Amino acid sequence: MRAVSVEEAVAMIPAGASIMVGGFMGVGTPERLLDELVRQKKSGLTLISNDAATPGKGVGKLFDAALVSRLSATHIGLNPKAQQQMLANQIAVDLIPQGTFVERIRAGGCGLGGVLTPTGVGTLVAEGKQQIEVDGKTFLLETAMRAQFALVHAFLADYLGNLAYALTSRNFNPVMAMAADTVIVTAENIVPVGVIAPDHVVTPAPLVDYLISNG
Amino acid sequence: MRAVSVEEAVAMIPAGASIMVGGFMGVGTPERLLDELVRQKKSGLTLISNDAATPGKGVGKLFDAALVSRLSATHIGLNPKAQQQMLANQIAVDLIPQGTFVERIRAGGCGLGGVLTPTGVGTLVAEGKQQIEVDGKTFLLETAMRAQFALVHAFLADYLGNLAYALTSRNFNPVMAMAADTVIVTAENIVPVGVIAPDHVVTPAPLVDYLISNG
Amino acid sequence: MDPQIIIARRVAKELKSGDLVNLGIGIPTLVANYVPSDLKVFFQSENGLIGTGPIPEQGMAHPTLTDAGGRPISALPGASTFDSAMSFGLIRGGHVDVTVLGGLQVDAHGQLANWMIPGKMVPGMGGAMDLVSGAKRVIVAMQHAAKGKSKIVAKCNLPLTSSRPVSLVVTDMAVIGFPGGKATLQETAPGVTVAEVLAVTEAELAIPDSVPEMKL
Amino acid sequence: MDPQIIIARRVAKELKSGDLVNLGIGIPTLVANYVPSDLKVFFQSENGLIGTGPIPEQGMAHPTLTDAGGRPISALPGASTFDSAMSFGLIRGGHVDVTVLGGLQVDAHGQLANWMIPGKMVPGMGGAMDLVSGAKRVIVAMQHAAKGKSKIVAKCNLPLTSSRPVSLVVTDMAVIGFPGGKATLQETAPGVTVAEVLAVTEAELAIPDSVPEMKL
Repeated sequence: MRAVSVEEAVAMIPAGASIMVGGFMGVGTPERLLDELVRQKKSGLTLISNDAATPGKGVGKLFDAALVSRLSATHIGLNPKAQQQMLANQIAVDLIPQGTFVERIRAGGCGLGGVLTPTGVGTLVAEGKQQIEVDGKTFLLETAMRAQFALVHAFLADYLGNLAYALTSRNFNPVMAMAADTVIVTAENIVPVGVIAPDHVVTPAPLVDYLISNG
Repeated sequence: MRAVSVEEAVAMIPAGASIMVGGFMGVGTPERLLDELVRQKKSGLTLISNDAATPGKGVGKLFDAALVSRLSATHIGLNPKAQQQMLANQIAVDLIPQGTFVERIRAGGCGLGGVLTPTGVGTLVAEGKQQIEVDGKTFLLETAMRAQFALVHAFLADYLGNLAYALTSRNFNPVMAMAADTVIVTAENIVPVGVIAPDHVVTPAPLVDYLISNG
Repeated sequence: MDPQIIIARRVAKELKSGDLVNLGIGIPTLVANYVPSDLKVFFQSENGLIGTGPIPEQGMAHPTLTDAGGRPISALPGASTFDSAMSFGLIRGGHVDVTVLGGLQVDAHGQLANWMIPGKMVPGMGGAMDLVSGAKRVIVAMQHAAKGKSKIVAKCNLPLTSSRPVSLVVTDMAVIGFPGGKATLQETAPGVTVAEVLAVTEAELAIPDSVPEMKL
Repeated sequence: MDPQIIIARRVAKELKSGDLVNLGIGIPTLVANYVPSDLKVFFQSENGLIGTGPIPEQGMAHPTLTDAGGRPISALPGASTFDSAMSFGLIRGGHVDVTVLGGLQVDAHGQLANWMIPGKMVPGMGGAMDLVSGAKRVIVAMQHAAKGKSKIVAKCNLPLTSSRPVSLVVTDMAVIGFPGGKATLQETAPGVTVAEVLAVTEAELAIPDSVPEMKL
């Protein structure tokens, strides 16, 4: 793990990169990284994020600045800008059931090729997907999903990069922290090693590549 | 969740039942439940457990008492009794790679039909299994595994049944606590609600059916 | 009584002590208000919490404690938090005893459409498909008709949420179950007759000999 | 120097600061003793710990802090614990930078057999198959020959651990890599000649123009 400034971190992300961003309706999102993506005008992004948040908040900022070309998400109904950009074909949107979304990312992070889920069988979601029967029950084969970068927000990060999360801001962050080539983290609090007890670490230090240092 | 005595809990388990037992080489195993299984002579068990521990310890006690008919495990090399019973065909043993073992249980607990893993491709483990290609890479389809009962050991249990685990005794316990029809828990410490902070609960209370009360 | 309150109060009767319950947005959210205080129900918010409590008092909201709509909530003693993989492991794995969801259409076989109106409303399914596929019991809480048109249809023409049928539909006019896979009128709302229900129901309904009135 | 110590010291040279490392039982366990103290390496124990430390002092062992063999260990500051699903997510997901494992046979293409001798030793593969399939680099640490018989064979006749070839084999006589999928002698142990290695190696070895001596 290396501590870097937010400018340095975002400079590593090329335009057109694929990024996973933690958070659920803007809660638990690394806002400083999103602000800097906007400032550095990183356009053409492939965004993997649960939702599109709302304008001005979380990943919503990326739609405000029209930086997203492709989006994989579970629900974008609360961001009218993202909806407009989708309906105007400015962004290609892949809508995925939330449980499938997180399992695909987990599979990507855990070296699995995919999972069999009952979710989506007999619906539009099943179109074009392999169906597999196990013990007489039908499942969809949903394949692993990864990104070049994961942007993760934690409550606590220690000097080594161990992470802990607060309340409902955990959501997709720990799963995404396993599923990208490069993991960049912002934390509410950077604390000495040992402040997070071993049993309370959620993301072990070796998973973190860069921690955004305090200003 | 209901608090019961260890005698009552084990009385619910019929001979011939399938049981998952947490623990790794006897660390994090619900010893009191195993002692009582032996005392009540519950024979013909289908045991799903990472290993066979050692004679006199953890699930090793079940082999001492010859109560196991079928075993799914990843490694039994440190229990000579289990090895002898396997070689004498007294127990049918299915040896499973450890990562596959835990994913199959997780799938069973999380409503997935199975997972695709690269582990075991091109080895004896692949025999009789469906192979699936994703993006040119070959995976084994490993199906979900469940049991009638999960016997789980925690460090802390609160009055509602929320559980937390200590150090390396966590291992398979939280995963098994999701993958059985009935989940029975022993805890080192039973504590009031609120002693385990929400962010430190590993197994949420609704997963626990029975907690063994203090004597 | 307000139609939404009829629905919420009737759905609340379906919950039992110890149940893990997931409430969707809209009418389902109201159900929590009508659960008797002696009933120990665990409410899950799929963004990662069991033990959701009421909206916090003024000045007490925390930015990282919200429901799935991003609104501030509180947490009850004994609450637990977890990541989204665990949250949907609970949902898809059958650990959620009851989910209560809104609906656009439910058909004669109990199939539900509630996530999309092609060309008009394409917000994404969020957690709905997993909830309907995985929860032990799925209860749809919705108005019986919208703009005079029955939402209990012969066959859904909107995209399905799941091929798995729901367990129960509770509307402002009726309770409809699906014994043997066939929509069956089980109760009527106070002051509503069986004939009135049939008049605004597109789906064919089986009518038992006795159709009691909802107890609220 | 003891053959096991030659192997452990040479393997230790392969580790870099920041690496997440998983050591198997036997010779691999010794590697931790030869990691320079300024190198910040994270050791994983697959039973659910990153940050394993040395055996605790007399009277300090805790019954719930053990390695994968069930032996008491300690944990270093900054350690973390997790369940087995996470532990093998780390392993299979390529988050373990280096795994060091013992071997029964490695063949000319780098394929490893280390978990079973049919009819004789059937203990189970434990985590070995996942480690060989998933770790970024797989290093086999073993004696070059057992009872005069080469363990570097033309083709494994024992059941394979994985179809994926290993990255490196370190023995008491040599370091063997697999550039282009072909077993290649990369270093010899102190005082051992190329001819001596070839004499006890069943597999055909490519011999580069220069084969340096191991630096220990």
